[in-house]
Amino acid sequence: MILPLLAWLVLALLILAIPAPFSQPYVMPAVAGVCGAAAVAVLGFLAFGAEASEIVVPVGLPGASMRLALDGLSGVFLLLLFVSAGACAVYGHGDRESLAFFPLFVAAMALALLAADGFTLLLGFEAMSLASWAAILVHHEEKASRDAALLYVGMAAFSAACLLPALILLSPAGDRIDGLGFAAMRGAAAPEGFRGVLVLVLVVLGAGSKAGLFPMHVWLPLAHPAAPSHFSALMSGAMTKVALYVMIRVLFDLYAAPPPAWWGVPVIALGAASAVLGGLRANLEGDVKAVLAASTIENVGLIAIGIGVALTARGGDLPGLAALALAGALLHAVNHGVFKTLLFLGVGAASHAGGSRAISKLGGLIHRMPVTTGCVLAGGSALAALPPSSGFASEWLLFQSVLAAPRIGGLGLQIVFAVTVALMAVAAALAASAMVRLIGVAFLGRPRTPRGAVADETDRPARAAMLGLAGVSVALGLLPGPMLRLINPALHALTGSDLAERAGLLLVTPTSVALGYCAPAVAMLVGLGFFAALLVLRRLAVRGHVRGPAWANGFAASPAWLPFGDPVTQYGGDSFAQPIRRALGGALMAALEEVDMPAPGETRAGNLAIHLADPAERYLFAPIGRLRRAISSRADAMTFLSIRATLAVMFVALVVLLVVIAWVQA
Amino acid sequence: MIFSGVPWAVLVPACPFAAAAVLAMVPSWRAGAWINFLACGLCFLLAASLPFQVGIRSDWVLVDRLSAHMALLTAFVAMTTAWFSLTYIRGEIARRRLDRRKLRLYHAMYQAFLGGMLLALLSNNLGVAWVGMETATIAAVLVVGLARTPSSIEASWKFFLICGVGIALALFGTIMLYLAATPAVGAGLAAMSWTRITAAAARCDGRVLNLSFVFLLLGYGTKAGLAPLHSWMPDAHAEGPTPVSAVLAGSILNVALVLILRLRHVLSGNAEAIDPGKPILALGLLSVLFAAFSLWHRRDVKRFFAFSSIEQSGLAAFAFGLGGPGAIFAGVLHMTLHTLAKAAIFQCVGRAAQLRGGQRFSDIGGLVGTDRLLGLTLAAGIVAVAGLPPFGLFASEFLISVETLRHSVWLALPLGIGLVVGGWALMMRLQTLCLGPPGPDVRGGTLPAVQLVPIWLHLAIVLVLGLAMPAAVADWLRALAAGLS
Amino acid sequence: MLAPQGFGTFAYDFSHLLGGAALVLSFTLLYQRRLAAVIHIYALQACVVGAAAAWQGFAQNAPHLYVTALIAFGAKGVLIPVALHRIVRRLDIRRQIEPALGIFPTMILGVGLVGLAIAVVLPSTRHVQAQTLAREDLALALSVVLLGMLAMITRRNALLQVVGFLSLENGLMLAAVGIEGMPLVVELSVAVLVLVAFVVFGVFFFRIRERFDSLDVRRLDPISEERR
Amino acid sequence: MIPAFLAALAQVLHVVLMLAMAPLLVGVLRRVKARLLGRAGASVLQPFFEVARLLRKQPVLAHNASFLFRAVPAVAFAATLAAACLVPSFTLGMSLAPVSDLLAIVGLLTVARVSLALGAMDVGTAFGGIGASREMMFSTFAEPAMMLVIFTLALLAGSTNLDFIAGVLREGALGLRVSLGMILVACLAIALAENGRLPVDNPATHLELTMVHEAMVLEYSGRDLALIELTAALKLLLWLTLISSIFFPFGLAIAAAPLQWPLGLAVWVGKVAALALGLALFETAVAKMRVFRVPEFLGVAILLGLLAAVFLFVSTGFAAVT
Repeated sequence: MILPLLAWLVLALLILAIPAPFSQPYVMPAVAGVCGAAAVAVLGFLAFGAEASEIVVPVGLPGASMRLALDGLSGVFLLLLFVSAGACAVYGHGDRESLAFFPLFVAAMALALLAADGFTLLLGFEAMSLASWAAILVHHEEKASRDAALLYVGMAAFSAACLLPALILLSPAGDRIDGLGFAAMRGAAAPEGFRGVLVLVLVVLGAGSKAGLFPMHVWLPLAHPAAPSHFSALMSGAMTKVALYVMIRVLFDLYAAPPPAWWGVPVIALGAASAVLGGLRANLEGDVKAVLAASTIENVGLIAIGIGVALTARGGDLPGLAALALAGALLHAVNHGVFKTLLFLGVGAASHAGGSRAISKLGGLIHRMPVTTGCVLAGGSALAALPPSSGFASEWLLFQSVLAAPRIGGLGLQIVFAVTVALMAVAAALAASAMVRLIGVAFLGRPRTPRGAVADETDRPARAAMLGLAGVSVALGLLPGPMLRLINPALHALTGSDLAERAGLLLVTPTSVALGYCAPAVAMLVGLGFFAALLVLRRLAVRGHVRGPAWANGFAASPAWLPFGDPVTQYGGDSFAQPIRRALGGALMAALEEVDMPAPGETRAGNLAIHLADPAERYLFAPIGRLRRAISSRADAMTFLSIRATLAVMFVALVVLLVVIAWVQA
Repeated sequence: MIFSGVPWAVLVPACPFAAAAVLAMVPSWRAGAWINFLACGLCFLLAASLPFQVGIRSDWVLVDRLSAHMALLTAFVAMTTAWFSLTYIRGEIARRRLDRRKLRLYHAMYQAFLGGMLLALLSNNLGVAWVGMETATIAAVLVVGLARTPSSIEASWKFFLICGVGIALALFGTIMLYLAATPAVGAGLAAMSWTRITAAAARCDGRVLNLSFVFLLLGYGTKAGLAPLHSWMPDAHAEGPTPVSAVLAGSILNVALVLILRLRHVLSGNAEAIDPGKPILALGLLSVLFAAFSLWHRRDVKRFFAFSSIEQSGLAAFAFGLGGPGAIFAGVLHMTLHTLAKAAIFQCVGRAAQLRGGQRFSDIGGLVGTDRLLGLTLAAGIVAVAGLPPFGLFASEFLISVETLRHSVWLALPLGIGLVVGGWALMMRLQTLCLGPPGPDVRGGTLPAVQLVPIWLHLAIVLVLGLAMPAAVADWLRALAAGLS
Repeated sequence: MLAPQGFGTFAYDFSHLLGGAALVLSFTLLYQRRLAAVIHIYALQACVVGAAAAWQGFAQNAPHLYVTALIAFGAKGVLIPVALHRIVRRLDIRRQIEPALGIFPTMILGVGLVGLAIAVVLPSTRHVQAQTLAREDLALALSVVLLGMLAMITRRNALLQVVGFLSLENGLMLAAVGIEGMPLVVELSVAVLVLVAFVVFGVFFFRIRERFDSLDVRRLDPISEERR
Repeated sequence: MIPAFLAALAQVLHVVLMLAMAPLLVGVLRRVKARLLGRAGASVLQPFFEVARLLRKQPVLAHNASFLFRAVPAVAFAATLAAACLVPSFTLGMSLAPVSDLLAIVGLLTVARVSLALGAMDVGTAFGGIGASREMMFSTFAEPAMMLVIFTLALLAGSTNLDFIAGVLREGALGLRVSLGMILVACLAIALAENGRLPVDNPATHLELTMVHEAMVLEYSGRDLALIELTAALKLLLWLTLISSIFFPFGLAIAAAPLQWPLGLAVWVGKVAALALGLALFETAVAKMRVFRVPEFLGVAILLGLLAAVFLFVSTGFAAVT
């Protein structure tokens, strides 16, 4: 009943894309409405048992029909999608440039999530990539946008080229054109040995490159900043999750047999690498949206770790642990989806108002944009996994699953888990640092430009969207239990176990023993402490305060011609990053500081240039690019031949074929 | 009457030939252009009746699903291109690249080209099919060299010599095929008939079949632009007038592929003969890879799309090499959709090149900035050819991939590399062509939207056939594929 | 009439002889360094093919082959060589041929190709009992075709390429007439003649003087020299 | 009913004692250090006087200090206090024991740290930035070490609940283990870094280029500073209590048995005093290290944590421990 409704709503989105190019003002509100309705429907579906269902739609692959299905897993991701998309639509109500692509983007993602056959899945997946590619190109006059879009679309093609074979390997052979139905895959014997491993590799590469898993993550910090904010929000918040959904769907559902336990290890390894590298890059990027994109890499890495642990546990026949790990992954996916959307919207608003995306050109926005800053703080606390935010709840679950994972056994695996724990902690700390840097430099302190000093708070709908998302994020943080209840049907279907008795309204426990994490209690403690402190201060301490120039260890107050103080004396993005860059950047990002210090007496300005290189770019993409160029040149040399040489090629081909024939027949 | 017993289908190739004769005599280029278009329209209407005549298989005429399908497609593309040509030549006249005398030759040869292709498609006789290919080649050569610039002469001479050798080899292969068939169906015309040979394939001389296969594959493979026999294609496409590039890009490749497909069907029916799939598949794969990597370094738009045609043609050949109803279904679908999409692209490129006065990427870059509609249409066309949704080539490439993996995991790797590298290059050039700021000294100008209507028609068909193919068409294609495997 | 089948019959031997003559002429073509002589040899080869067609017409009792013979004699033996001579004069083409591959290696290659042709054709046609005649004739025809191609690629001269193509086409005709009862031979030979005529016409039409060896990307696509 | 009441009573007592003892601990520490250096030193009650003095002063806010700046001391204090509530001091089984999750405690401490760092950034001075950025860098290395400690403890006890872990360890069922020794050393290193003690940071310095924690709170004054000082003291006590209840769990009372409380209290005070003495001795003996040596220092802690886990795996074959 809900599935046909969703199908109609997706169709409605597609139809909304038709008037969109003509800049109709009603499109975005309508999209928001559709998303809202769909979110409510999915919420109802999940709350009332999540009975899986499937329908057939009479379009699709030539000679076959499209199949759509809705179950617990797709429900979770659909819920996230529609909540984020609804908020983004409200936020982007004034958008005229990329209007047509927004409903298409949402519809494509919904299609990918609703797909019950390989063709529909890939159709949605690729359409989603294409729509977001178009959104990146909204500012196609800028070369950076075009370059990012090109890398982006290439990675999208790569990911489709990996996912398709994986799905084909899973589907049973048959002569009929059937679009690789999922039901048939579940019924078929899972490919074993080499072909099974191939499925794993292809899915990790295919879904990973779309999700931003190391080493296929290089496009995120380039592509996300280039798109309009509500697009980047959706790309980071929802689109990467669609890719993770595909990974989960294939590895846990379509691959029918429990895989060998070691399958999880590469996923965990890539996840850990992404988490650390993403966290590090989030500390080094100079573009506020790139910071968030890098942090998406980090969070995707964490989710991938959860998926990997669940996979290992599934192979080790520990359904309870698998459910715990997958619950952590799914909850973090949802939480990250919400708070990252929120952060992108907030940061987008800030960079729009402040006139720059460069972190070191913003600053002091908290005074002019208190609501935005407040929302960013709410999102940022989740990003930094501060209790009792939503980010902490899900990372807590992920940590619990990894802490319990050594039960699976095997010294090698156990050491992997130990290292993973350490790396997750590094990632979490890096995320906190990145959050402090982002908020501290871009929103706090003094304005660095005149534009920043007169920045205006965003308009009312945008604020409403951000406040709504912040509310959702806070609610998810305070009540992770109910959200886990919504995730339960998916867990049950995928692992055979669930968190039913472990996810209470208030308390979430990793095992059935009643010891665990109680977000409301933590929140209450902090709240009590906070108000107690205020109360005590009010009673015992002297009231009021005095304003004066900043102390700064006795530095002089800023001169009159620099009403905001000399902005250069503030810590900027690069300066804040310096300790971490020195400690970790050299090894992981080939960070290089180039100091140009004028000799004493010289009047020119000194300069400090920082060079960074992502290892994936240096060791993977650059060599592949060189290889491609070399092959292209060779192919050119083979093509632009003289007539005589061309004839010689024909002649050789003829002779070779004749020799082969003669040889075969002899 | 003298024509009683001769099927109507004969009129389909006869119409363009008659038109060619008339056009050779009409001095006015304006009238010629209209006659050209009307003749193509008539030809298309005649071809539209072909699906209802399926089953004719005399010694001379063969109307089965494959030939009817391809003939209809060819006639359709020829018709829309003729419509495009109506306004295109006006621009060329204005730019003094063509004059009245040349246009007379151009129109006549356009029809002769079309007639040759239709002849090759609808003939049941190997020899006549060969003559059709030869006619089409000669006509195309004459048109490609029309501009008389040194580069166009070089291109057409290269085209001619290479394809001349190609069709000479094909003739040798035809003779061999006849020789192979005689033990099974006896001497005489019967041994030159596709249907008879196919029916009696099992009793043919397998070893001679092998020999004929080698020659026909290389001969027609040259026309299909399969690597390493493809080097004439980029030059011919780049130098010829755009309408011819548009038709050349799709149709002549298709005709050659259809002949190879029929040959494959014959050989696969014979136990003694080698497996015809492997060589076809190898050439197809080589073409895909070759073209995919070659796409990256191109500076000339039409040459670029010629390479893309090589890639797509190679992909279709690859599918035919795989064999089986699914793969042939996918291959024919791919061929069909690619023809439509590529013709649309060439029409766009032709318009853009006329607007901008050059056909290099540096001339056309940033099309959306000056002519939004044309730029977006071209972008849609490139997206279609790159095999991205929502266009139909996504579906056909999907099906080909499915068949490939069912066939062999290892084949999928090079194919995947080729498709990704090629698609990436296409998207890169999409961004150069359509997006970004237009160059500083670029001529502006926009096109009346009505001129884009046939292009939209093409793209709409590509869209509908890929995502919502009517059941009747799907059944038709499925029966077509089943009949060939 | 004479029975066309079997070894040792006159019909077989004579057609074999003619085929052999064509092959020898092909080798001469490879060997020859002077343009005028090359054209003469081509004319001679065309006449041999014409004779073969006529003989087959007689032996197979297929009068239509006489037409083919006539085409071979008239068009290829006389008209085309004359036209080629005129082109040489008119376009002032250098008379000396510049081989891309030495004569000796070319000959070795040629011998290898003949060996390949025989290796491919003879076992191939073992089963075609009814057409023993075709067997060796076909090997000879294939050799002529391959040698024609070899001639095209071992010479730098554009006109020599054309003559190589023409010789290749002689091989085709040799094959076509050698097969008993092949229909449409006349029609096909006419069609081939058209092709050939266009090639020759093209040389004249396009004023292709010396060579097109420089036909590569550097001349067609000047910008691509400054590739990134 | 009565056990719940006792648990609540213990909890309240615990909080009050933590708050009361925190400044005292700082006073004692300073006094001991002064004595070790041959100075007389101030009274052990000096921190109380300082807090009282600061509470009487109005804070001076920079012109561009935002609401965030003003909220930070209270937030940091509240988070630290919340964490302190969860650490068992003299007794196990307090009211909040079921939620006294180690990860939550670490998280709450992170809240305090992050809020201080944000407060440091708010005024937009170079000192705030230098302190905040260094503090965040330290935590990048301290957190993995801490997480490995928790990992090892969770492996041993089967839970991350601090109360539960302390209970298991108190029973002594696990015996003395090499792993425990290793994580104790790691834990001490982390505690030094977290509390800004020598050799990582010098709580007494006001030399700009070397300070970390003090740089962060440079802009605070008056009652805000009082709260921050109190927070720092509370945090130190929290860490010492944490270490004592995990690694030296003997003498811990049970909340339901109030007769054990006095002994528990005495033992707790003793343990904390011993640890404070050790800290004072250590701090007197070492010099502050360069900022970029700190990652190496904490890297050793990480390695120790990792080694502890591996030792545990090897020594137990592990599967049985769960």
